Amino acid sequence: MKKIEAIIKPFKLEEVKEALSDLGIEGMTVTEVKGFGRQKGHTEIYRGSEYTVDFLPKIKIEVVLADGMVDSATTAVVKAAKTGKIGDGKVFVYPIEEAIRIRTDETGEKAI
Amino acid sequence: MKKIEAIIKPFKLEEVKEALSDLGIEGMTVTEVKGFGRQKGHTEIYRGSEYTVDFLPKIKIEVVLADGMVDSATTAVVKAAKTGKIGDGKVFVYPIEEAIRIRTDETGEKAI
Amino acid sequence: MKKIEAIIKPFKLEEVKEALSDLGIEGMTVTEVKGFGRQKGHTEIYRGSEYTVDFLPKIKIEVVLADGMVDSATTAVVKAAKTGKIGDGKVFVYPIEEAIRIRTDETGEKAI
Amino acid sequence: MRKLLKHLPGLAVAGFTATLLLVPLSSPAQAPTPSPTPMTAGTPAATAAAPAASPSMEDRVANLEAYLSNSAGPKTIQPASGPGHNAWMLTAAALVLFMTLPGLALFYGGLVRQKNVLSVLAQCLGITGLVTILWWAFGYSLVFGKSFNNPFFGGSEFFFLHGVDSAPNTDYAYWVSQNVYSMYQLMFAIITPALIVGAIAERMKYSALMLFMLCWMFLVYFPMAHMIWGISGFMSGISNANAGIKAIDFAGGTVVHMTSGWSALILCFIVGPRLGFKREPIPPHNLVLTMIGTGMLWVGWYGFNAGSAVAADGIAANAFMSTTLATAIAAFTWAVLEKVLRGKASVLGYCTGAVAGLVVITPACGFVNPTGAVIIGVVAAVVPYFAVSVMKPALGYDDALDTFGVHGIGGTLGALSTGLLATKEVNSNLKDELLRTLFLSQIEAVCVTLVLSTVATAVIALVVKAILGLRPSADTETAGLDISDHGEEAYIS
Amino acid sequence: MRKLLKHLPGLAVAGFTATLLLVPLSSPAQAPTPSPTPMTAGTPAATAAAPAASPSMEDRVANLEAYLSNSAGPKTIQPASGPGHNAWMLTAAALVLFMTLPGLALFYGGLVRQKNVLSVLAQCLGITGLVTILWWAFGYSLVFGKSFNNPFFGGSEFFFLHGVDSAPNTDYAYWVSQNVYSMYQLMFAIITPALIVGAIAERMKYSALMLFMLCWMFLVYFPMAHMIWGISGFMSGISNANAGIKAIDFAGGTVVHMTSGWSALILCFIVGPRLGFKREPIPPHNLVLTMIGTGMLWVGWYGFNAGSAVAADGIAANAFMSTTLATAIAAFTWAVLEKVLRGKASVLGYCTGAVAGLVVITPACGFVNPTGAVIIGVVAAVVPYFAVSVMKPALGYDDALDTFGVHGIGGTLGALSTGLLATKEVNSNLKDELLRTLFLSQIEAVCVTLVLSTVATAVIALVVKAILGLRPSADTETAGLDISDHGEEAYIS
Amino acid sequence: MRKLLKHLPGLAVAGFTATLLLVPLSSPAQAPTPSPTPMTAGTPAATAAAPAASPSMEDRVANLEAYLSNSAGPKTIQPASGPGHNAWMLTAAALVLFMTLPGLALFYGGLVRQKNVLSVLAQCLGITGLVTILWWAFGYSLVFGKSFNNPFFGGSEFFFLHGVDSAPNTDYAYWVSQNVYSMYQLMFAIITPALIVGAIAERMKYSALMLFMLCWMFLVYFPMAHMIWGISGFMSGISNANAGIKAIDFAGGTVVHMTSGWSALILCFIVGPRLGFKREPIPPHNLVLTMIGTGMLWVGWYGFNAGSAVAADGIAANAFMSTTLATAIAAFTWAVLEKVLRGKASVLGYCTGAVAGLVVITPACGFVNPTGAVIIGVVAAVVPYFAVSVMKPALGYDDALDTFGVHGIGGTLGALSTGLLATKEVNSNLKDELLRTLFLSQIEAVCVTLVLSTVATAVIALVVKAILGLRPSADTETAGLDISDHGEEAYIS
Ligand SMILES: Nc1ncnc2c1ncn2[C@@H]1O[C@H](COP(=O)(O)OP(=O)(O)O)[C@@H](O)[C@H]1O
Ligand SMILES: Nc1ncnc2c1ncn2[C@@H]1O[C@H](COP(=O)(O)OP(=O)(O)O)[C@@H](O)[C@H]1O
Ligand SMILES: Nc1ncnc2c1ncn2[C@@H]1O[C@H](COP(=O)(O)OP(=O)(O)O)[C@@H](O)[C@H]1O
Repeated sequence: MKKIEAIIKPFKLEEVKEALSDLGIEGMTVTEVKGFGRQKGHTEIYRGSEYTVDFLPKIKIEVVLADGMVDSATTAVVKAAKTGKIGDGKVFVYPIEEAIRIRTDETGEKAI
Repeated sequence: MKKIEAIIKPFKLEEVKEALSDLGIEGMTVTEVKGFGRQKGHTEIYRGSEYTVDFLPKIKIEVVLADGMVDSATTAVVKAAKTGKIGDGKVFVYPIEEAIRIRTDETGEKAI
Repeated sequence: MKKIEAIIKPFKLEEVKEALSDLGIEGMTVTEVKGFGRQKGHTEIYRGSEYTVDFLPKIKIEVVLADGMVDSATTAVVKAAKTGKIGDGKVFVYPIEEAIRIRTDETGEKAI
Repeated sequence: MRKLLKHLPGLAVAGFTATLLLVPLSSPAQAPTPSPTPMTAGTPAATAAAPAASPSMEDRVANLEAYLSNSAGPKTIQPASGPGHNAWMLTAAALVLFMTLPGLALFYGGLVRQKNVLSVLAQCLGITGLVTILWWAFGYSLVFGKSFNNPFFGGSEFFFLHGVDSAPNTDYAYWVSQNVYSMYQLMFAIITPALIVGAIAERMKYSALMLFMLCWMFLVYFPMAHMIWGISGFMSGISNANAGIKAIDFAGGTVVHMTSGWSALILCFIVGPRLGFKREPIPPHNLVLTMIGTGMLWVGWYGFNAGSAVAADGIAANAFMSTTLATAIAAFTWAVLEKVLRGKASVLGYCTGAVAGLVVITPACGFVNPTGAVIIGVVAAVVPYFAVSVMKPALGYDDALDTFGVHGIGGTLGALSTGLLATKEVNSNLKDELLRTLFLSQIEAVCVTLVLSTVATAVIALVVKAILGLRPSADTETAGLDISDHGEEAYIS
Repeated sequence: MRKLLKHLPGLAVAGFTATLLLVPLSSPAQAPTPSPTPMTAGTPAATAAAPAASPSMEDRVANLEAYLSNSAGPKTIQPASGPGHNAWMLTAAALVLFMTLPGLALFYGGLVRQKNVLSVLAQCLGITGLVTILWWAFGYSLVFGKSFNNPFFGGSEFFFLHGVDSAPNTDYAYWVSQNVYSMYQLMFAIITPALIVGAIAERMKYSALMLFMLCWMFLVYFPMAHMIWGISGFMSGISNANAGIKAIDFAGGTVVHMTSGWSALILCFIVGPRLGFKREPIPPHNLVLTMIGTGMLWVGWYGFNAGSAVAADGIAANAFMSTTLATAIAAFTWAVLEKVLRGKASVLGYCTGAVAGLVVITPACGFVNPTGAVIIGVVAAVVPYFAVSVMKPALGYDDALDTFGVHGIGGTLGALSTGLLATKEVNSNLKDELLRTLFLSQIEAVCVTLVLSTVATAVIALVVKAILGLRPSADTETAGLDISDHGEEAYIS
Repeated sequence: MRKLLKHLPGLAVAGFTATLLLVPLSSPAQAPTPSPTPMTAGTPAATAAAPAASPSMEDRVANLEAYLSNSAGPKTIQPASGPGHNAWMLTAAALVLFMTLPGLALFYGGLVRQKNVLSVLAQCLGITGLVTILWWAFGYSLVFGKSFNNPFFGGSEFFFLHGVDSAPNTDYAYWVSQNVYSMYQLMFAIITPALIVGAIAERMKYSALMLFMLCWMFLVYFPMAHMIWGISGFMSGISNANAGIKAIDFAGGTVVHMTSGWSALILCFIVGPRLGFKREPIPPHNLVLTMIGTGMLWVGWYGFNAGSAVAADGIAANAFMSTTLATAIAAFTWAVLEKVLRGKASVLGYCTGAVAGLVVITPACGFVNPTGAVIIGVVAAVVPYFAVSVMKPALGYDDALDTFGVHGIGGTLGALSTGLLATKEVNSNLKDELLRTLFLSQIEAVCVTLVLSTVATAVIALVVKAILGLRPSADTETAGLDISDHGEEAYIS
C-alpha cells in the first residue's frame, strides 16, 4: 500500500475529489495547511506596521491505496489540480506498512 | 521506528488518548481533519441554495513509537475508537527512519 | 527523497523557516496541530467545572528534500527550534518514494 | 401564610381552566373585527389633551404639571401620552428587545459548544416569534386586562390587541401610550422563557422546546405576570388594595427570574444531562460572544429596570442608579471571589457576576437607595457564586448555562432582599402599612412563584415528553443540534 | 397614470440636469462662508420660546400644550425644540446609524465567505463617509430645501448645512431641532446605498462601487427622497397639496427599500455572477454575525420607523407596535414555511424573515393598526420566501445576499399593502380624499420608483464600467477582496 | 501662563494630600449611616414641583417653560426632574456604558492576538467594577461636590452617594435627576482608564494594572474632572467665575482623552515593548470585532457628546450634528490617506479614523457649527494618521493599540481646535470675554493636563513596579495572558 499526499490550491478540492471518486477511490482525509514556496504571498498593513504574509492557504489530501492504483491516482490528481500557474502544489508518495479499519478490524487493502 | 496514524471520530479523542497513555506512550500529535468515506454527510440549506457536505470532521492522531510497540498500540487504538458504526476511521502504519528530540538532540527511540 | 517533519513551538516558526531558507530550501508545508507530551498543559475553570488542557498548540512543518539535504536540514531545524525547555518538540524523518510538481509534471528531486 | 394556602386551589384551577376554557372561547368572537366605535381618544394623531368641555386655565396648567411629575392629570382633561415619558418608553422597549436579540442569544450562544450555537440562537428567535403571536392574541389581555376581575388572569378586552392604541391605559401609566406599554411588556414576556433555554441547552429537541414554551406561557408566565403586576393581581401589593399577598416586585424578580430559574431546574432534571456530562470537557466555545452578550444585557437592562417606572421620572432615575451599582459591584465581587478562592479572576466570572447583579437588583431597583444597591451587589455575587460552583457540582444536575444558579437563586434572593431593603424615601408608593409586613409577603410570593413554576413545568415537560419526546437521538446530539435541527453550520472557513 | 406619464420627462430631466448643472454652480458661492446675519432663532442655547412681543398667558399655555401633543404652537411664540421630542429623535438617529454600523455590516458580513468579509465592512464604512460628505454639502438641501420650488429637487438654501441649527424646521417637525432632523435623515441616506452592497457582494471593485454610489445618490436617492418626503415633493401625498401622485410612505418603503432593491437587481445583472456561482458551494462564513446583525437591525429599526413620526407622539407609539408585530410574525412565518417545505427551520430563515418583516412594515407602520400589522407580517414572509427560494434560482441571477428578494420585493409589497391597510383611525393625517385613491396612487408611486431606480442604475453602472471596470481580475476574486482591495485578513489565529 | 505657574504647586499638593489624607479621614465618619433628615426634595416619587408656598400662575407657567428651554425655573418652585431631559440622560448614560462594554472591549480585543483577547476584556470589566466602587464611595463627591471649596477637589458631601437622589443638582443640570447625572458621569470615569489599556495590551500583569488604575483615578481623573467640570474647578471656564484658567471642554477632550492618552504614552515606556515587537508580526486577530466595537463606540458616543449638554436641548442637538460630521469625515479622510499613500483603504483605517474623529470633536461638539465640525473631521484624520504611521515607528515605542496616537494626540488637537473654532452662535454660554483669551486658556489647560497626567503616571507606575512588578514572565507572555492570568481560552472549536 501507498499513501498519496497532495498539496493543492483550496478551490481545486472539489475537482480533485471528483477525479478520485471517478477512479473508484471512496475514502480520503483532508487537512487545511499553509504552504510556503515559489508562489509569493501578499503584504498586509495595519496602521504603522507592514507584514509580508508568506504562507498561503493550501489543502492537503491524503489517500491510502493499493500499490496498483498509485499511478492512475497521481495522474488524476495532477490533472484535476493543475491551473498551470505557480503554486499549484505537489504530490508525494509514501510507503505504508499496514492499514486497519477500526469498525471491522479488517486489515490491509480490504481496510481502505 | 514506526508512525501510527489513526483517523477517528472527534468525540473518541479522550478515550484513545487514555488507551495510549495506559500503554506508557507519552507523546502524540493531534490534527483536526475532514474525512470523506463511506459515512454520509448531511445537507445544508441556505435560503435558495442546498449544499451537500461530504466532508465530516475527524481527528488525526499521530504517534511515533518503537517497532515493538506497534501491535499493542494499534490494538489499543482500534479498541478505544470503535463504536461499530460506519465512519469509525482507520489506522495506518508508516516506516520512520529517524527521530530527534529538539530539546536534547537525542535521537532514535530515546527521542520519542 | 525524504520528508522531514518537525513538531515545534508556534512562536519558533519564523526562525525555523529562515533557517531552512538559508539552506536554500524553498518550499514547505505548515499545519497547526495540538501536541501531547511531557510538557504539561494548564487548567481552565468555567464556573463550577475545571478542565485540564493537555493538548498544547504546536506547529508541524513538513519539508520534502533530497537525501543529501537531510542532515543539514535536521540540524538547522533543531538549532532554530531549540529553547532548551520541555516541549520543544521533535523531528521525524520519513522515506518518500516519489514527488510530482503539479504545475509542470516534473517528478523526483526536480519537483521539490 | 393563611392567605396563601387559602388561595392555592384557586390558583391551580385558574391556571388550568382559564387557559383551556375561557381563552379559546371568548377570543375569536370579539377580537379581529375592527372596533366600530373606537374610543374617541383613540385617534393617536391627536395625542393632545382634547378638552371634554373647555377646561379651566387652572386645570390646563395642572395637566401640564402632572406631565412633568408623572401624576394623574385633572379629570376634566382626557388622558393623552406625553412626549418625555413616551420617548423613554420607546427607548426602553427597544432596549429590552436588545437584551434577547442578540444579547441573551450571544451570552448563551458563546457558552455552548460550536456545534450547538445556532440551536441556541434559533431557540431565542423562535421564542420571540411565538410569544409575540401569543401576546398579540391573548397574552397582553390575560395579563393587563381586567374584564375577568380575577386575581390570576386579567381579561379578554384586549384580545388581539383590540382597542390598544396610543392613549394611555391609566391603570398602568398616566402618560405612556398603551400600544408602547403593551410592546414593552411583550419584551418581558419574550425574554423570560428564553432564559430557560440555558438550562437545557445542547440537548433538547427544537420542536419539543417550542411546544413546552407555548404551554408554559399560559400556565406560568401570564398568570404570574397578572398576579404581580395586574391591577387586580393576587400579589400586586401596590396597585391592588385587595391583593391576597401584598408583595412588591419592581421589574420582575419573581415574574421573570424566579419563574424561569425554577422552571429551568425542573426541566433540566426531566431532560437529563448532556451526553458526556462529567466525563468529557464541555467548555464554552467562544467567550468573546458571551462577553458581548453580557454588555448588551447590561445596557438593555436599563430599559428593563428603569423602564419599569413606565415614565422618565425620579423612580426611573433611582432604578438606573441602583442597577448600575449592584451590577458593577456584583461583577467585581464575583471576580474577587475567584481570585481569592481559585487564584484567577476570569472573564466568565465577571460576566456571570454582572448578570447575577442585574437579576438580584431587578425586583428592588425602584425601591432601594445606593446603600441598599451596594449590599445587593455583594450578596448577588456571593450566593450565586456558591450555588454555581459548589451546590451544582454537589447535586450533580446539568444546568448547562446556569439558569437556575443565576436566575432561580438570584431571583429568589432579589425578592427577599427587596423585602428587607425597600424604603419609602426612594419610592413614596410604599406605604407604612405595606412595609410593615413586607418581608413576610415577599416570602409568601416566593413560595407561590416557586410552587407554580415547578409544578407547572413538571406537568408540561412530562406531557411534551409523551407527545414528542424531549431529546434527539444520541447520534444527533453528538453531531450537534445545528446540523440536525437547523441544517446549518455556524462557522465555515 | 396620466399624471405619471406627464411628469416622466420632467423627472428624467430634473434628475440629470439639476444634478450636473444646478448643484455645482449654486453651491460654492454661498455656503461655506459663515452666515453674517444668522436667523435670530438660530442661537440654539436659547431653545426656549422667546416671545416676539409678550405673548398672552393663553398663548403660553397653548404653546406648552402644543408641545405635549406635537402640534403647531401659537404664532405669537417662536418655534423652539422641545425636550421630549428632541430626546426621542436624538435616540432614533443614533439607532438608525446603529442599523448600518455595525448592524447591516454584520448581517451582510456573516453571509459572505471569510475572504470577503472585510470588503463588506469597508463598503459600509466607505458609504457612510461618502454619503455624509454629500449630505452635508448638497444632499440635505436637495431633499429638504424648498428654494427650487420643484417636485424633484428641494433647494440650495441648506447647502453645506448652512442655517441648519437647533431651531425646528416646521415644514417637517414642530418640536425637533433641525440639526437633529438633518442627521436623522442622513442616517437613512447612508443605509439605503449600503443595502445595495448585498447584491454584488464578493465581486465588485471597491473603487467602482464607491463611484457608483456617488452618482446613485444624486440620480436616485436625493430626488426620490424629495419626491416622497419633501414639502414640495412630487409624490408627497400628505404634506404637498399639489403632489402629482398622492402617495404615502411612512418610513421609506419606496425611498429606501424599493430604490435599493431594484437598483440591486439591475446592478447584479450588469456585474454578473460570482466566479463559481452554481458550480461550487458558497455558504455563509459566520451565521452568528448574521444573527447579531439581525438583532441590531431590528432594534435600530425602531429608530427608523417610530422615529419617522419625528416626535415621541402617538404615531411613533403606533409605529413601534406595528413594527414589532410584523417583524416577529414574519420571522416566525418564514421559519414555519421552512419547517413545512424543507423539514427544518433555520437561523438564516428566522433572520431573513425578520428583515423582510421590517422592510414590508416600513412604509405602513404609522398608518396601520395591529390587525394590519399582523397581516403584513404574514405576507412579508410568504412573498419574499418564494422570491428568494423559487424565483431567484429559476431566473438564475446572482443576488448574492438577496437584496432584491428582500428589499426590492419587500419594499414593493410594503408600498402596496400600505395602500390597502392604512387607516385614518391610526393616523388622522390620512384624509378621506387621500384614502379614496390611495391604492392607485401607491401603484403609481411604485412604478415611478421602479423605473427611476432601474434606469438610473443601468446608466450609472455602464458609465462606471466604461471608466473603471466593475470587477477585479479572476485571480483577485478567487483570492478574496479583503487582501486584494484592503490589504488585510479578517481572522488570524 | 502666570496663573498656571502660580497654581502648579497647589495642584501637586492637592493631588497628593487631598487624596491621601482628607478622603480616608472624612469619609467613614459621615457616609454610610442613612441620613436621619433627608432633604425633603429627596422623595423622588414626588418629582413634581412641590410648591413651597402656593406659587402664582405666572410662576407655574414660567416653570413649565423653563422645562422646555432647559433653564432655571422660578425660585418659588422647588427644582424637580423633567421627563424629556431625564429621558435623554437615562439613554445617554446607557449609551456611554455601551461604549466600554462591549464597545471598547471589542475594538481593543479584536486588535490583539488571539491568546490575549480575554485579558483585554477582563481589563475593561475589572476597571468597570473598580471604578464604580471608587465613584460610589468617593469619586462623585471629589469631582462634583463643593464642600472643600477647592479648585482641585470637590467635596465630601456626596461620599457613598449620600443624598444623591432624584432631585436635580442645579449646579450641573436644571432638569435632570442627580442620581442619573452621577451615573452618567460614572460612565465617563469608567471609559477613561479603560482607554489606557490599549497602550500596554498583551503584556501587563492583571494585578499590576488594577493597582495602577486604582491610584490613577485618585491622582489624575478625579482632580482633572473637578478642575474642568466642577463648579469650583480650576479650569472650569464657563461655570466658575474664579477659574484660574478659563478653559472649555464640552465632553472631555482634556479630562478623558488627553489624560488617558498621555498616561498611556508614559506607561508604555515604563512597561516596555511586547516580546517580539518589531521582530515578528503581531497582526490583529479579528478585525470584525474591531469594526463591531467601532460601530458601538460611534453610536455610544452620541450619549457621550450630546449627553454632555445634560439636557435634550438645542446644544445637545448641535453636539449630535457636529459629532456625526466630524466622525464620518475623519473616517473617510483616513481611508483616502491610506489609498493615496499606500494604495489600499483598510477597514482598520476606517475604524481608526472614526475613533480619531470622535476623539477630536469631543471637546468641541457643543461649541462649533457644521463648518467647524467638518474642519475638525479632516484634521482629526490627518494628524493622528501621521502620529500613528510615521511618528510612532520613528520613535519606536510600543503603543500597542495606539492609545497615545489617537487619544493623546487627538485629545490635545481637540482641545486646541476648540479654542479656535468655538462660536457663541452655537452656544450662548460662551461670553465674549471668555472667547477673547480662549485659545491661550486652552493651551494652558493642555499643559496642565499633560503635566499632571505624565508625572502622576510615572510616579504610580514606578511604585506599582516596585510593589508588584509590571510584567509577567517571558514564558507567560509567550503563552498569552488569557490562560496565565484568567485560566480561560477565548475560542474552542
Ligand atoms: N519541499 C517541499 N516540501 C513540502 N511541501 C512543499 C515543498 N515545496 C513546496 N511545497 C508545498 O507546495 C506548495 C506549492 O509550491 P510552490 O513552490 O509555491 O509552487 P509550485 O507547486 O508551482 O512549484 C507550497 O505552498 C507548499 O505547501
Ligand atoms: N483510503 C483512505 N485514505 C485516507 N483516509 C481514508 C481512506 N478511507 C477512509 N479514510 C478516512 O477514514 C474515515 C472513515 O472512513 P469511512 O469510509 O467513512 O468509514 P469506515 O472507517 O467505517 O470505513 C474517512 O472519513 C476518512 O477520513
Ligand atoms: N511519540 C510521539 N509521536 C508523535 N508526536 C510526539 C511524540 N512525542 C512527542 N510528540 C510531539 O512533540 C511535542 C513535544 O513533546 P514533549 O514531550 O512535550 O516535549 P519534548 O519535545 O521536550 O520531549 C508534543 O507536544 C507532541 O506534539
